[in-house]
Amino acid sequence: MGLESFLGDSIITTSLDEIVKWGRKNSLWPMPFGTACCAIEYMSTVSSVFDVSRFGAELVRFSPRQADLLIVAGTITYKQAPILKRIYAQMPEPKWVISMGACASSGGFYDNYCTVQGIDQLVPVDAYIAGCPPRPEAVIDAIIKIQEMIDGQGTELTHDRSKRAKIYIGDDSEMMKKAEA
Amino acid sequence: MSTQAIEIILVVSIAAIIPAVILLLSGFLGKKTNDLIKLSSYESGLDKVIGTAKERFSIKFYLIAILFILFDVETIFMFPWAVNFKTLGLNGFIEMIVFIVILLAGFVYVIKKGALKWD
Amino acid sequence: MAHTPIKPQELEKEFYKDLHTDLLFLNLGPSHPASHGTLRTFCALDGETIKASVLEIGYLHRGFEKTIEKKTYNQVIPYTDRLNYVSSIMNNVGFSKAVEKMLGIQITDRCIFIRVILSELMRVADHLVCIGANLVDIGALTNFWYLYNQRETIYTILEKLTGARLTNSFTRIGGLYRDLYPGFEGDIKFALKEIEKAIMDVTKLIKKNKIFLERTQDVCAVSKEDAISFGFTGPCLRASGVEYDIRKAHPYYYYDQFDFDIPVGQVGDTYDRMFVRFEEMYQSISLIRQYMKKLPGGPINTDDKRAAMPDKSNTYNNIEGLINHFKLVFEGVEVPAGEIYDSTEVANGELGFYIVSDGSGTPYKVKVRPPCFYIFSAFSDMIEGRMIADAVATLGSLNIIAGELDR
Amino acid sequence: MQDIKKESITIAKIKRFFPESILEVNLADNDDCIIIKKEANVEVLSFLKTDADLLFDGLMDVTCVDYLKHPIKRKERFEVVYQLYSYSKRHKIRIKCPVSVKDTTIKSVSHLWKSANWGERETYDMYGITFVGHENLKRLLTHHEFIGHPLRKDYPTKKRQELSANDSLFDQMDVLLKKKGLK
Repeated sequence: MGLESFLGDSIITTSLDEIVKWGRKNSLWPMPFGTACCAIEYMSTVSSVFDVSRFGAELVRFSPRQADLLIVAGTITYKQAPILKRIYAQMPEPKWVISMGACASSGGFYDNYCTVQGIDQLVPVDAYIAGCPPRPEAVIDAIIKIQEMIDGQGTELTHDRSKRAKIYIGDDSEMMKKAEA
Repeated sequence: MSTQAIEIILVVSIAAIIPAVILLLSGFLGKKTNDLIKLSSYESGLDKVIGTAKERFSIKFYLIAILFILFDVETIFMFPWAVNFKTLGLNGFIEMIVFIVILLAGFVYVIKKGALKWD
Repeated sequence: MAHTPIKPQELEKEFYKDLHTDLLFLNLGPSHPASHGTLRTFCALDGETIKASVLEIGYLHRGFEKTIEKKTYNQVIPYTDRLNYVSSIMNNVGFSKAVEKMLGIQITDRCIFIRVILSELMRVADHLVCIGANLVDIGALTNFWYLYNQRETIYTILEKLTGARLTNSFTRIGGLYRDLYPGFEGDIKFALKEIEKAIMDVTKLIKKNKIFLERTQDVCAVSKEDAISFGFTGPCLRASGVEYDIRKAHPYYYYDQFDFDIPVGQVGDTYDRMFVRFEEMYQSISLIRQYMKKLPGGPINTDDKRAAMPDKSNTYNNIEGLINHFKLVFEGVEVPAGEIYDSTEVANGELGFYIVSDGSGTPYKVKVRPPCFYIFSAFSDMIEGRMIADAVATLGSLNIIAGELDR
Repeated sequence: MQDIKKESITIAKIKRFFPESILEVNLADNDDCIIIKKEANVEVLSFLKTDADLLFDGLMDVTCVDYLKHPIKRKERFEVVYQLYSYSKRHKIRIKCPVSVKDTTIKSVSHLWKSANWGERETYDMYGITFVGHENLKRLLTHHEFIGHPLRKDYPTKKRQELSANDSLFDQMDVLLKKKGLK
């Protein structure tokens, strides 16, 4: 460790991965895909009593272009499914998905003709939160889990993630043909 | 090269380098997935976008923009005057008042002409 | 042909005449901050003015009616929580009141008083979120924190009482889930004081704020006739000047014995809709205090065999209590075949339940008459010819809750 | 009993003006209901709306009931239900029109009340009752590629149907723009 001793103690050296992980972990910009009761509970998480800004996830972005954490809060019906898929596809890498509440995770107690039984049929999900609606502490716990995931994975992991996402979005070959036509 | 010139060059170069580094760095580190859906325009989650951004819209937007630039530049000219207000003394003050009155006349003309009337 | 000189004013008309502009089609779509998640307004814009708009709902249609066809009446109550999930106890009270009227059950006074206290508390909570979110849409973010924090004080009370913050299925057919906890009066007094302070702060902030007045006065006004023809009820109808409140028109649960008045607006614009809600919060707070003063003692569940569970001593000691308990749990409350339409005044308006029963323990059909379904159907007429910013401000003031809209 | 006497004005008036189209009347405490023939629904409802004593200016709800599995057998399978309320007279009435499964059509009343527009669209979406004369009878709650009518008793609860792409709504917008002369 010749370099650090030479530089004295006011300068620390670290690897690029660590800095990138530290940056991504502490500034997760959430996009709240709020449809139902969980969205109201998400509003409690964001507001000043439970204050998610202690974990850096407070700047709520409503456009997928500027978000890197998609929080699906509420029931996703079959009419909403293409929209959720498109919003997930339009988010830049690296991106994570939290499925908040029983309805998003498994369809909840709406087991009928129009409710998607769990959004993992549509988009790859990183963290599930149980509860109907889950308490704000549970939402913050999920965000912490995502932060631990970021710590665990290397930055190069995002490559295979995008391949995994392609299975869900479906190959866009027919889209390409339509575009050229 | 007087020390002042060096300082100015230093400030300008740092001000240029830092944003460039930040913007380009994220380009290298992040993994890009450029499939067709990703690059399609964001229309609140819907796929069919009707028309392009180059539709013809009313001229009053252009009028408001030009008027804003005009009076914005006027305020920019006031800054150097305000900085050395004391040294310029009274005649500096009178010249600036004349400058302002001329532009005020222009502003009254614009209001009378109704360029700011919106609907 | 004598060339008639064009006067300067006409010159402009000549100039603008052939300068046509194209329509820009924009989706204030389902995933949009101003559309509260699941409403879609497809508008044709000329510059910023909305020339025509088409609405699409159904993004949160979760099949409420189809799912509860196989649930017993008491199992339906958690589903009614998720209709208007911002004030869920009011839906429970509405549904159980309709079923009790069908069964002809008389519930105890204490149960009525607790139901009214909690309904009025939920009306205040609903208005807090509606006004807070509406002010966020207009841009006044600080008010959202002031108002939303008071909703947290209400959450703490509900948590202690019902165990859940938001979806507290508190009523049962013929009674309540449990009685009030001992320190309830103190908590309610403290909460009401806090809420009044917060409302005072927010009204002081916005009452004389030029931007707020400019953004909300005479914006998307709804005339009396239109409001009635579209089936408006609740604060949006009263803002248009029609004085109709079910608590006064058809009093239920002793509303006629307590004095409260109904705020009525004149113009029916966004400003009226918001201040009718502010005024209603004061009325509800005074109502809660009056009801708390006269809260009677006694049991909270009716002793009618058809709906209320026998108390534990009966269940274990004699066979009738056991059978009664067993039948109530298994087959549920048996409602004789017939139908009813019964409505209560919830935060958004008249929440009606049209229940058809077939004699078994499960309802044959429950049609919910959601107040914000008919209010939103008027939205495209309201925003025509106005700017997008007005449309966003108005959408907030209508308080459209998707769970109740799409059921 | 003052309450019953006031209600009977509505029923007495209908009995006097439309005796032949009334099938059944059942009175309940502040919840009266009249079953009329479906052919007469527009006349009776417009009479209820315009008559000076009745003034039912609010159509609160439009729905339909499917009596396929109901223990009490009925002549027709469906029954369209109109829940009316008068803001000025403060009384309410429910009008029901039986509709047979062979010919599930009924005349639309969306020209009388604006709230009927969405009420009828939802009833069409859920039960398949076509309202003749409705200017925009499209599905309202389910997505536009949905086949069948979910709230019918013979539709299985868990039969799910995917949606490939959202409705562009351009057909509705076209009609609207032509009506406004902007197209």
